[in-house]
Amino acid sequence: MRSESGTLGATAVSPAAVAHHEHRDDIGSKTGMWLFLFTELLLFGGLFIVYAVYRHKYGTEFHEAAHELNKVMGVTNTFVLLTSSLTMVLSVGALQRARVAESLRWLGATFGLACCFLVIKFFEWSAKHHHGIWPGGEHLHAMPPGEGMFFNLYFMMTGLHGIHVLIGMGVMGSIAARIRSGHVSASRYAALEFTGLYWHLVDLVWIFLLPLFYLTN
Amino acid sequence: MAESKTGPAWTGNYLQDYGSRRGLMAWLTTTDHKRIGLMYAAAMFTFFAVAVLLGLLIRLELMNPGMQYVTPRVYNSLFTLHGVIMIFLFIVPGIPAIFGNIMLPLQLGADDVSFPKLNLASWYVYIAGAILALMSLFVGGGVPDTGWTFYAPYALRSGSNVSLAVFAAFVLGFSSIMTGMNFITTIHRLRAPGMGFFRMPLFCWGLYATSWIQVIATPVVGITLLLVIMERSLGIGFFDPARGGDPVLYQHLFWIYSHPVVYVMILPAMGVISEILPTFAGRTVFGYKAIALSSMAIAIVGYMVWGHHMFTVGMSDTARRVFSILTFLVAIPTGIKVFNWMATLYKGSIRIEPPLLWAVGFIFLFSIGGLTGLVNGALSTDIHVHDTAFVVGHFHYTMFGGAGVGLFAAMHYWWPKVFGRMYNRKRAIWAWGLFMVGFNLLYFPMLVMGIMGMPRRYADYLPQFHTPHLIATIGSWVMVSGIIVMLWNLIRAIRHGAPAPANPWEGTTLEWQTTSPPPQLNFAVPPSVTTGPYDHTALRAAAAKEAR
Amino acid sequence: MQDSHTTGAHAHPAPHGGGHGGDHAAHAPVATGTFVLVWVALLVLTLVTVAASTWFPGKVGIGVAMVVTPIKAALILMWFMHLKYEAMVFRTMFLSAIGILALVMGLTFFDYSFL
Amino acid sequence: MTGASSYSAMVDKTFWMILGSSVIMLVGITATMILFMVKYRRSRHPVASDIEGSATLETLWTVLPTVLVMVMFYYGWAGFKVMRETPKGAIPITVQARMWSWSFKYENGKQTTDLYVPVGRPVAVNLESADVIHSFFVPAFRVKEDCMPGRKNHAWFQAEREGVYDLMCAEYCGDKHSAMLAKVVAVPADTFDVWLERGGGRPTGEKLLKIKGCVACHSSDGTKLVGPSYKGLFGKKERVMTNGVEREITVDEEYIRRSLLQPKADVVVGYQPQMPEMGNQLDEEDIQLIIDYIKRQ
Repeated sequence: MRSESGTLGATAVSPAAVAHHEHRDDIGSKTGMWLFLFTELLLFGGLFIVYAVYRHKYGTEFHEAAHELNKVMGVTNTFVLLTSSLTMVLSVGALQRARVAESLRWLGATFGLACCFLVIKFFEWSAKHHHGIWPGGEHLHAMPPGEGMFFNLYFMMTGLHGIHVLIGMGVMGSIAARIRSGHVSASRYAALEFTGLYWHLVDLVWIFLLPLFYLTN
Repeated sequence: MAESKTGPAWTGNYLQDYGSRRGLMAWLTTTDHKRIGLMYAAAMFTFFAVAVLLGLLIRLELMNPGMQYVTPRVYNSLFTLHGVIMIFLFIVPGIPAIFGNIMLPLQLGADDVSFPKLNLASWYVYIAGAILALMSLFVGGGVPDTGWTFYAPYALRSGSNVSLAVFAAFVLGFSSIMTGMNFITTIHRLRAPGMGFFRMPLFCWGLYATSWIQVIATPVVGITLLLVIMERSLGIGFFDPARGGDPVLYQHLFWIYSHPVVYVMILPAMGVISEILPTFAGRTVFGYKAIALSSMAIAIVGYMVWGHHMFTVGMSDTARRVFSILTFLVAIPTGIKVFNWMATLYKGSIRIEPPLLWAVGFIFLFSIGGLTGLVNGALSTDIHVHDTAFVVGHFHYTMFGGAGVGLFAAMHYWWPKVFGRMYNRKRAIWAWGLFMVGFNLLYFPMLVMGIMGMPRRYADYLPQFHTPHLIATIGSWVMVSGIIVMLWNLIRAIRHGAPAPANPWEGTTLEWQTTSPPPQLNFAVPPSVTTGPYDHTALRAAAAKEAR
Repeated sequence: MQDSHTTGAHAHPAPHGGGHGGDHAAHAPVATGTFVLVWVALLVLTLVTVAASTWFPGKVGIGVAMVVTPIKAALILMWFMHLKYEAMVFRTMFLSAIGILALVMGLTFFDYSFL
Repeated sequence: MTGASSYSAMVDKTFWMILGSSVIMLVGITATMILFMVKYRRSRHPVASDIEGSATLETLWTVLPTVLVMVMFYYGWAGFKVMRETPKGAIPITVQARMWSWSFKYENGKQTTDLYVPVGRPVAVNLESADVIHSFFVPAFRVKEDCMPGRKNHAWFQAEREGVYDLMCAEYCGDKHSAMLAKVVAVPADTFDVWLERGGGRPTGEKLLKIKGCVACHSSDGTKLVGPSYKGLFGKKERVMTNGVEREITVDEEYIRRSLLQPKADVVVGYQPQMPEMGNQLDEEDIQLIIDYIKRQ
């Protein structure tokens, strides 16, 4: 609860005056950003509920099906994403300290790691696709219901996650341009900070996907 | 947003154009929360009119047994459309999108919401969703016929255009989320100096609780609807028993959102009632904290009761018991509100004006809705009335008698503020009377025939249900004539009404401290707050001074 | 509510949406070393999970994953996402959102566990 | 509407208890509001008194409703408990629901389209669905439970009085949802035993089509319903869609069998792929009987 009352009540602000006084509310923006992150969490949350229910129903089939996934690729990708989270916070830290070039370098590294993640994901998916395992595919369709469910969940959840990685990369690109042009800087770095928050969320989701799919045997 | 409000020392009100753009363009590009609210109103009442018409057609077909005017397939599409439009396009955005947008910043003493551009974007997303919903009527396999609930596996098998309708609902969800995010941030950040959380008007509390539900619950239905689309296009089988999926899981996911969302519809309406009663009783509200916190309690407990929609689907008996007891818990904070409202009238100095009549009408109709809900909460009785006309009656008593009437009450309360004009009082009271009579004629027979065993979503029925159906159909005509008189009276007032003073009802919240209609930046002098929201002392002193 | 950061001074006029950084939200940058330490912890914890699932497949492996994964999530949330340095209100909001999700998932299992 | 099952009185008691307290509350709330609005209207009571609240009252109207709703919960639960505990020795009947008809299968293989039950003996219904969700609803017995594909739902009841009662589908299931009706015929127990013995054995092809609800969508007189008519069907050339490709086939035994088991394989042009797969409802002998019947049309 707030007890002190502000001083603005005493000073009349005319519309014209407001127009010239640009006002920022960074805590407000951050509140909005976190609320957005909650919606993302709950979006994946729905899929986690589906996963939990079918894991409960088809425990053995899930274990069987998980053998088909490439654990090495899954773990490698985890390392890639965790490292990209590190480079992301370092980029924010560098910009806070007004080291623009360094910040851009770390951001570039994050972007590169995201690419790396997607490339590995691509090989993984195409290997599955090669064996006829993809949503609507012949082989997947012929599997026992529980195993089919596992792979459909795998594609839905990693697919939705992959889309988030792509979006994150797009945002990083535009932020890099805005850092270069000086619109995002040491005195106004919130945009980069929020990109970071989003990116860590993508990482956070993946941290849960790893044991749910790759380490389920 | 500040740029669009330039203009050297502008003194007009927000309804007049300002800046470089004029006319329609000025509206379509505005970030003014009041204009956005009115844009929502225009779009939503268009859809409301369509859905009312569909409802009239449903009632007409059901007036007599046998099929008279439409085929069963068309009938099924009629109730699906009626539900989809009323729920997703009218009553979910409902009060928050119109009066939340217009009144929240005014009541907080702010000059706009936290994210004005996002606010405009959410209107466009709403329109995009609406266009998609309309497209689903004309392209592809025909008008959806699944009911607004899109239950699997019927929704997976139906040859009609389910995917597009589902996608429309998905898109509309984003609009809802954006509005919710905006309101939460606004409430946290933009309250006037001196306005702590517990000095906030109760309408803002209602919106705060609502916004949290929108933000937390909507994504769940978003992903569920996406899965339905994936299921229809790729056959992923999550809800298809033929592929090992579980149709009950769809219902769980659907109601995890769709039960809390009935509180999205009702909480802002309860907020409106909590504004109107103290104003027309001329006294402070009874039990401010109880009303405010019961909104939060309803929002939280509301998350835990979705299973009562599923008492006959074959859930485990344990789950049925758990959800039954939780359902009864949600009745308690609702009761607290009603009792506090009644106590607010006690020893007041009451003026009977149209907004108060609508508020009292709300309490009456919503009480019937809430009390019939107890029958649905108790296990053995719900088994009998589940999926019958009783549920339809109960639902309309809560949602239309509650959320809808709450919206009408808000319109009569804030119309003078929004448009700066008074409507005809006598005509407004007539419209209210017609509506109340018609409403009960329409929906009470549904309760009766539901108990008799009339299932819902029936295009045709057995002869024993004829009398209640006939009464309900006649009631629908009376009720709609009430709505028409009401809307005509209000719309006429925009041009022909007498100019409204800044505070026609002697209200105490901040929106009454600015002019009617308000200027673009809401307040010539930004207000600060030193008392609770319903403190009538200053108004009484002023009146006494005038009397002397 | 415990929204101590909301002060009257912010209440007027409206701020802009989106990303401007600035003095209001600023806190001293966290030392790079801290982040590197968190990162190392995350890698190690991942290896622990993988090792557990490889050498002790079944209950132990899953149990380890169920304990370690939330810890990793907490590390990311508290340090990388700065929740540790933010106002109480952010942590409260986050816990509420996660709490609701957990609650909903738990209630769903009143059906599936007792079928 | 009077109940006719062993537990209907119990359900009704709960119902009247809830309804009674609801009416008392509604009348109380409404009367109080009207009283206040008359008594404290401005002309009679010009100066309002600000009463901020009362901890006593808040507690009172929190605790009392809590007690009241918990009593309601208890009664609802108690009645429900009875409804869920099938008595030993109940007569098992399998209810098969499909778009848009009912059939009932007794232990001895007898199948009917109306549900015959003995008065005074418990009946356990196993609820099955061939396609989408349906709901088994007999208002007079206060019983309702969904026929949920993929779940084995069950319910039980015991008819207390002789009579013919309505059975309806309560879960929306498509075009003819409101026509998915049947009767429950409650007869004296000894009559039921005689009736059950008499009708054992395999139904004819024509009867099968009726029992399995085929006639809801396929006529025998050439009328075009949801699906093609049986009249003159055998040996006819039809254009069908196979995997999205249109081709012409001749209706022979093989085609009829495929239509029953994999109805979506070849869908006759001009019709929707709505037919359920009948494999779990018909055995090979049933299929042969149906083919023979169609040949004769």
